[in-house]
Amino acid sequence: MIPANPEWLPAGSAGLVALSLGVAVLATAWPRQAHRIGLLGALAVTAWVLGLSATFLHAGPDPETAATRVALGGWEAPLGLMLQLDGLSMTLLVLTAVVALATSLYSLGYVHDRIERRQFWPLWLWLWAGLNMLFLSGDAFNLYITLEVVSLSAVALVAFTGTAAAVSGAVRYLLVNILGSLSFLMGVVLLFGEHGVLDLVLLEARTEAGPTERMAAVLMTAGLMLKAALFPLHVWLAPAHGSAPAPVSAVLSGLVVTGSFYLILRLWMGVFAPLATPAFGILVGLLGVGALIWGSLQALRAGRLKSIVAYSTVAQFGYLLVAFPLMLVDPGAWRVVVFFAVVHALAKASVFLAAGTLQHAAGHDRLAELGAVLRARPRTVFALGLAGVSLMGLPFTGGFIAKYLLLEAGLGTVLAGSLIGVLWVLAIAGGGLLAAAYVLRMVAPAFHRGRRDAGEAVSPWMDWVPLALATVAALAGLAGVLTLNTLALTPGAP
Amino acid sequence: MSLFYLAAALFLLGTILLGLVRVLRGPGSGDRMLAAQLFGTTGVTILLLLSLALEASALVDVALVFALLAVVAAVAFVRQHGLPEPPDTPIHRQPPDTPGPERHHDDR
Amino acid sequence: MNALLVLFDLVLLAGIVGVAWRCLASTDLFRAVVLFITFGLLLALAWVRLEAPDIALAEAAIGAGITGALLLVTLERLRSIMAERRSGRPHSPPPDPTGPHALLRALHDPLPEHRTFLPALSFALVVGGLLVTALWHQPQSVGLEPVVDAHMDVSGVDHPITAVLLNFRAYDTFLELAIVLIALLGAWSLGRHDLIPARPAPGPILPGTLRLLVPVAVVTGVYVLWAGSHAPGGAFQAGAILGAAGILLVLARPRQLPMAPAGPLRLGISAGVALFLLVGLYGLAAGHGFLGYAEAWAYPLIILIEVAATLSIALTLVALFVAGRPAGDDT
Amino acid sequence: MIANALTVILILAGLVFFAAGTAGLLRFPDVYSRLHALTKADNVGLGLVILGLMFQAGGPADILKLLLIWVLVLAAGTTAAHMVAQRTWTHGEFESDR
Repeated sequence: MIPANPEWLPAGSAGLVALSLGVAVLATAWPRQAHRIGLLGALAVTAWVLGLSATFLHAGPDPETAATRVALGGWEAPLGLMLQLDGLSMTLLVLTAVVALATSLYSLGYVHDRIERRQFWPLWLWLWAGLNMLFLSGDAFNLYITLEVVSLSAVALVAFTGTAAAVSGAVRYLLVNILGSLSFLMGVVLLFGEHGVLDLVLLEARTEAGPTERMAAVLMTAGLMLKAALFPLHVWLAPAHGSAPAPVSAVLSGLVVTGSFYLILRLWMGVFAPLATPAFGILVGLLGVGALIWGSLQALRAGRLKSIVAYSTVAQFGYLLVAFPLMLVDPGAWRVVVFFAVVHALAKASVFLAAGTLQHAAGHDRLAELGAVLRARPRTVFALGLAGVSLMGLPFTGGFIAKYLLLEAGLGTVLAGSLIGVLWVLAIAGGGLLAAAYVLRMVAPAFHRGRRDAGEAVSPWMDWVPLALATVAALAGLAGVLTLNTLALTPGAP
Repeated sequence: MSLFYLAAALFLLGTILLGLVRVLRGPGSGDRMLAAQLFGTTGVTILLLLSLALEASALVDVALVFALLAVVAAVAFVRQHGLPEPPDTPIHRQPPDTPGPERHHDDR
Repeated sequence: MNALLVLFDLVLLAGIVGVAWRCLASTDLFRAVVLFITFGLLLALAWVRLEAPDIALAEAAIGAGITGALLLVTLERLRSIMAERRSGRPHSPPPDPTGPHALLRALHDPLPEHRTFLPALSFALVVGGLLVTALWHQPQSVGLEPVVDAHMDVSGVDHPITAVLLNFRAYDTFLELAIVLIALLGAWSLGRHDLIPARPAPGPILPGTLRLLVPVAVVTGVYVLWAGSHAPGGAFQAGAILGAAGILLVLARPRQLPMAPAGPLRLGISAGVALFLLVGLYGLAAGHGFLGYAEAWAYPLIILIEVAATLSIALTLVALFVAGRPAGDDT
Repeated sequence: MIANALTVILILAGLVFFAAGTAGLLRFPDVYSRLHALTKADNVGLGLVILGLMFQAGGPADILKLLLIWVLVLAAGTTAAHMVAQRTWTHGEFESDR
């Protein structure tokens, strides 16, 4: 085995950006081969990311030096803009690669029409490239542009089927995204006006708790919350998912939304860290409790499979908000939060892919009429159930480890003498019960007696990929220590 | 001198704001389009005056681009694609349209 | 002078806010479109006053040449769709449930009519007030100007904006080009476009004007592109001017223009990003960093990228105006 | 000095036409007469201002650019007025746009 050399990391990060962009450009210019380019590109980018992460883990035992900063074009900040690779971005890059590879393989079966294929693959590859660039960006304005690349291609993919409902959902999503982006941009402008730099590291060194920072924090966080569908700004999520193609839903709920959340976390751990006060933490935590309850109730009421899954995203992101006050008490808890987001992304993507298979087989996704297909497709139902179990947080799944760690952090808060900590613990525990209720709602018809009807034939990709991804999600608990150790290699973070 | 240019530009800006009354009142789309056309010319003039007042010669290029593209909107106004051939009667104000059958339902 | 400038700015500001408000509040779509065109004009003046002539130039080209035409044509298509809906019988061409028509219908489906005025106004006032407070406390920051000025001699060009856009922060510019491209890919994914037959010109005036305007537009586009290396201008502005000229041709063509072949069109719209990426990869391989240039090669490479980007932007804008993807893409 | 005086006089004369054009746009009774009023502002108003500005121009290139702007606006104004009139004639004046 070739020993990993830390000096490869800068070229490796720039190379990842270049590779994913190159694949996207090639597919755009040569749409007839877009699916082949896409498949090869997906394999290449995934291999690159895994190689990069191996090098990264080998290279940096020291968290303070673990961040790799790459000056693009040879111009150092503040003049130029820098890529930044640290434990946090590495973790999310690996997550993106796994989910995106699964989505790509699934799409080989799902988007089979010759003409649709040409439209789908370029947009999807741009979206993936955008996500990679988002996680690698270390510059406030560049973050805005990568967010735009991600949102715009995501909007186009939501509208992709071109039906009135899809377009209507996409237009709503587009408006929400524009509003969110502009709000974020306004915050960037305020910070730039105050400090004259855009680089996140330089900004972090210069910020204090002044009026500009407060306003910028409000604007940027609100914009990102809108994009991340965080309660109460989640109303666009379900309509956007309602008629989006299954692989798009998987990426939207698994990765795009997580990307916005990543950015919130990154900003509050860095630039806005001086602004976080206990009262603010409690406010965010209360929003999280609201999200848990409201999202779960909607998921329990929804009549369509994909709506249930979409609302469960709203509910599950409630955990991430509840974790915010915990992080103020125990700063190290942020790693648990990221781990939870990773497990959620894996599980949610596989649930959506499985739902897509069922929808394709049945021709619709109305839960009440889905029984026959559910009974005839045990493999897909198993994938749905396995990923659902991870969402619920039953023992030995990734979800269990993540929730266990969260609960531990919550109890730590209570022991530290915070009364409201009891509420967080109750919310974390109760959220699992609600999740169990709506997951069971999805799979229960499979166990009723009745007619079996496999429905329309599906390609083997659509049959096996959800199961494989659900297995990864369930086994993600085994990678818990590895993830937490990787995350520890984030400089400046506790 | 630059004071004079600036005053002239301010005067022209005032005429644009006055002319907005025609855009708001209409009544026909032709009236509104004409007002927009006049605003375009006035804008070109303001830019030329500002280029002297602020001593920024690049503004002449901006004025040039405005002048060059002033006709595009008017051409679009007259020659839209879906425009039916002249109808027998002018279209008059229609009652608010009824919801179409293809309206989709949210499941909530 | 100063008092008069302040007065000018205040009048301009009042005009911008007033026009925006009337535009948003308008129940008549055509009136809203004309107000939006006016808004673009006032905005260009505001950019001038903010000493950003580059953006004023872009706003002039986009605002005067493209958005107005785009909105007017969209409005007309919308109107024919609504007429068809009212009369209950399909208008020509037969409705396609998945084409651009679906987009128009979705846009026209009214949002629920809550009484949103007061909440919206109070929200705007609160946010605006907070913003003003934040800006009030802001120091007179010089931003990155001194750093950029210190590096101008190694940037390869003489205009600081171009140096930032194509050298110091070329990555951002690359992604902006990509965003324009993604917008087109999104529009194409919605459906196919069948070219609507041209109608005969209604007299000698329009063709005569075209014969004057299109060559002048091409020359102006090239001039603005060239000016970008030392004065306000550059690829985005030039691309927008050429794109507007293309839109004018599409709008006013008296006879059938041949349909753009799908393959070359795809190559044309991606030429800008492709070339940019190749140059970037070369920089990575040659040790100047991804998207970096050797100092001696900076000027020719920047010009090369800008020419390709101009062509791609112009083509993309025209294709976006035409909306659906070319039919050749479907065979 | 004389150049400055000429510039001021010509620009002032141009402004009069702009004011007249706007007044016509607001006060005249129908599309056709409004169109008549505002093309005067387009052609003569801008023409006079540009004539005035030419006395301040730095060189022949600047003068040519100014002339080009005027020619372009003339063409645009003519075409636009012609086409709006034509459309109004064929489609009727009080066409609704809702």
